[in-house]
Amino acid sequence: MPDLPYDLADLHDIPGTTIFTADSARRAYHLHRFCMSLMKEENRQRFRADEAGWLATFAMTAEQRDAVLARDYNRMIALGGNIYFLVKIASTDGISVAQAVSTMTDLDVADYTAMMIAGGRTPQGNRSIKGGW
Amino acid sequence: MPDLPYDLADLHDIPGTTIFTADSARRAYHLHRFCMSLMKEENRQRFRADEAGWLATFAMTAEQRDAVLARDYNRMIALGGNIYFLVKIASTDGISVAQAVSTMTDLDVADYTAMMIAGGRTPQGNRSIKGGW
Amino acid sequence: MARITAGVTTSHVPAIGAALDNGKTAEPYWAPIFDGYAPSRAWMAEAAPEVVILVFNDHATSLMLDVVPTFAIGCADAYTPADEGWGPRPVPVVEGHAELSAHIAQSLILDEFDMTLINAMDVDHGLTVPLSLMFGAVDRWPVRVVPIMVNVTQFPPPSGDRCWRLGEALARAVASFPQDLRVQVWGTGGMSHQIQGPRAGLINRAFDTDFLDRMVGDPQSLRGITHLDYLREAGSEGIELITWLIMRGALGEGAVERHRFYHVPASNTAVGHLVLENV
Amino acid sequence: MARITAGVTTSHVPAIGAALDNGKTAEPYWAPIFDGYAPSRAWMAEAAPEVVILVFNDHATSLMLDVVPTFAIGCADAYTPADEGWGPRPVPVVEGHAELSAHIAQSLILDEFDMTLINAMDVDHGLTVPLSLMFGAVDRWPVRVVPIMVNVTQFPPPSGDRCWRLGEALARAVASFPQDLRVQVWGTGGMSHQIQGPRAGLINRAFDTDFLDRMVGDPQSLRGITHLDYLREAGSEGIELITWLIMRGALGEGAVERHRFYHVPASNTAVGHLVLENV
Ligand SMILES: [Fe+3]
Ligand SMILES: [Fe+3]
Repeated sequence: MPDLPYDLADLHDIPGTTIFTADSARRAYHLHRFCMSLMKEENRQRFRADEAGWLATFAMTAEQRDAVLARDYNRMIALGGNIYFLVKIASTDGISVAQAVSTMTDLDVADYTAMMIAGGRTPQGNRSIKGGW
Repeated sequence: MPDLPYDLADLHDIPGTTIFTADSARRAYHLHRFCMSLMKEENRQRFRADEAGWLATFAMTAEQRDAVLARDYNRMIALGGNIYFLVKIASTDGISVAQAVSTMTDLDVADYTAMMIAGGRTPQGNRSIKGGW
Repeated sequence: MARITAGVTTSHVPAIGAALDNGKTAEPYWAPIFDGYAPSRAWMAEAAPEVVILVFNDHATSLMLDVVPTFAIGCADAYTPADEGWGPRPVPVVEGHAELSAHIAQSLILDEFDMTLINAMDVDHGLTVPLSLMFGAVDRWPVRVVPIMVNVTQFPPPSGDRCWRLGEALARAVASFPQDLRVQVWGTGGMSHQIQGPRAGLINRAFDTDFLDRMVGDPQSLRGITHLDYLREAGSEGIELITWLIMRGALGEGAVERHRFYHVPASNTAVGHLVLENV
Repeated sequence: MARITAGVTTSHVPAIGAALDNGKTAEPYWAPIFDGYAPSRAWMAEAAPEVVILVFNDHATSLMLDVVPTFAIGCADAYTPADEGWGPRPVPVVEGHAELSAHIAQSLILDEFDMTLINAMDVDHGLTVPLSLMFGAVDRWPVRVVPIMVNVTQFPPPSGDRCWRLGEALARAVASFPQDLRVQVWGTGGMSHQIQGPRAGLINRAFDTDFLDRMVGDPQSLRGITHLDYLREAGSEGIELITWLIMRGALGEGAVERHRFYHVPASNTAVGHLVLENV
């Protein structure tokens, strides 16, 4: 491993943020295959018609399947998922990316939208867990 | 383009040798898709049952299709093909790589095999067209 | 001889594409954004590039599942807009410039960048939204495109410094292409945004405006920004900004600013845009 | 700490796999080859690596059509032997070491190698024939494998020098993996051969034996061999030898020779084989 100008461990010091790694990609491989299946209209229809049935055709874990059914994006991310794959579920649901994203935060979609129009979430206090800055 | 310790033009100075480039790959893309289709037994059977019919399902050029039907490997290479794709045709035909390879040379398969056992084709005179060395 | 005449940076927020495609550009939420790009569209009509080297990141569309390249270059004749989950964008197919792509790929690999060549792929909003912003709604894109994709999603992406040096190598590659061509380099993505987890919605205006300032006045200093800096300061998706460094490395030292625009928000994202011209 | 204990180079001729799979190893044509590897199989039983980093080139099996990476690394839990046109080889599935793959991929990218990560792929004779030569016919491969694929087919491949430096970076990557593991690095492909065009059948014994000598006695000098040299001297497929330089760059300066074998022909190819041990 080469020398780096920062400590890799600090990647886990960012509040409310998950770093997507090769290990995440491996854990979420089949979850992600499902997400990419939603890039075809016929598969979106299959999923809408029978969510559990379509999910059962992918070798994901039971936890991942349940997180999809619950639309629990934070949980999907904890189980390895990356948001660029996962938003294809939101698109299939016909909701905006911002609406899906708001469900991961402490705000409902109206308050989230208002926060964004007011300039977004401040970086103040949101950069470091241990430092609090 | 960086400076190189040799002249790129000399890549075309090697006797009886075609350099496979990004341009070749583009010209042969559909020919190569056909070759890779032969990595499934069901497709090999389809091809064997109706060579022209299976070839017609790929958007290759008429010259490429005719070269496949004629098993003219030199011609397939002139039309962009690379041998690592093309040997899948030989495998489908149930002949060895060496047998397919011999058809590109001045030797029949028996003489080609004998040449290999005797130590192979000499590099002497086979390195440079213009230099003759 | 081909030459790089100008560089463009821009965010590529998918909602901007949707607003365009659904005729919402005059709505109060969207109008400021499309107004912000109006001078660039006017400038573009003058600049009239023949090819755009469009540096972006694929969003789990054609890459990222089975294959995760650090740097990839499209070598196809055409790229079809992808169905990202709500049907393909109703925009023209993107025409490639396969000869220039092949030349650039060769030059970059001989220059010791370990490129991945992509012979067939669909392209997502990361490529088509910038085209829409710069050319508006058209029946045919007025440029051919050489797509360059950078992994910014799966840790670790390439360093900002490696991106800068790829840009420099890109300039050498273009300069050695024998045909006369006006080429622009675009870097798309950013600015600050995060679309995952409880911190989603992060916007760092101070970071963004400083970054825009330095793109013009002190670009070399941007090479030292680390992955950790980007993630902390600009959000987990703000690291798309490294695509801008490829553009900036490809442009000359003395490139001059023609236009700048910054706006918050478009959906979850801070929109940043620069037009730089080699003089 | 993981450490690289030894390196192996070997040709990976598909016909060798077919001879093994069809019980022809005692035939006069094949017996000298399998005899030539017998000391290595005995040595291997002693060396007992836990992981092999197996550097090879894909032969239009999982790569090369849509995606042509310069350097790729497999990050999967398992790799299935591919159907290359005559049904898959009847050999065990290859178990990966996904944690070590992920660690190496991260380390190499941070070290400024622009790797492509491959999350799912089948593997061809380039990977399975060397396993067969070193382990014989087994029900389960006694090692886990980290596959590294190098483009040697579409011009331009990486330079030999870049391969050597990738090997050095590989050594840094392995040395920083926290788990205790005996790791070998194998470079497969070569030696001289050409399987295309009227020059097919080219064998350059002088070039090959000099290359083997220098792998042991003066490996640094191999870094300067150019693409043109390989193509002229070793044949259009002989350029697979650059995979050997990754192995050699990963091994220590003072690695000692344990076994060497050279034979012509196997099908169209000169077979070359070296076992080097870090002491
Ligand atoms: Fe993006
Ligand atoms: Fe090979």
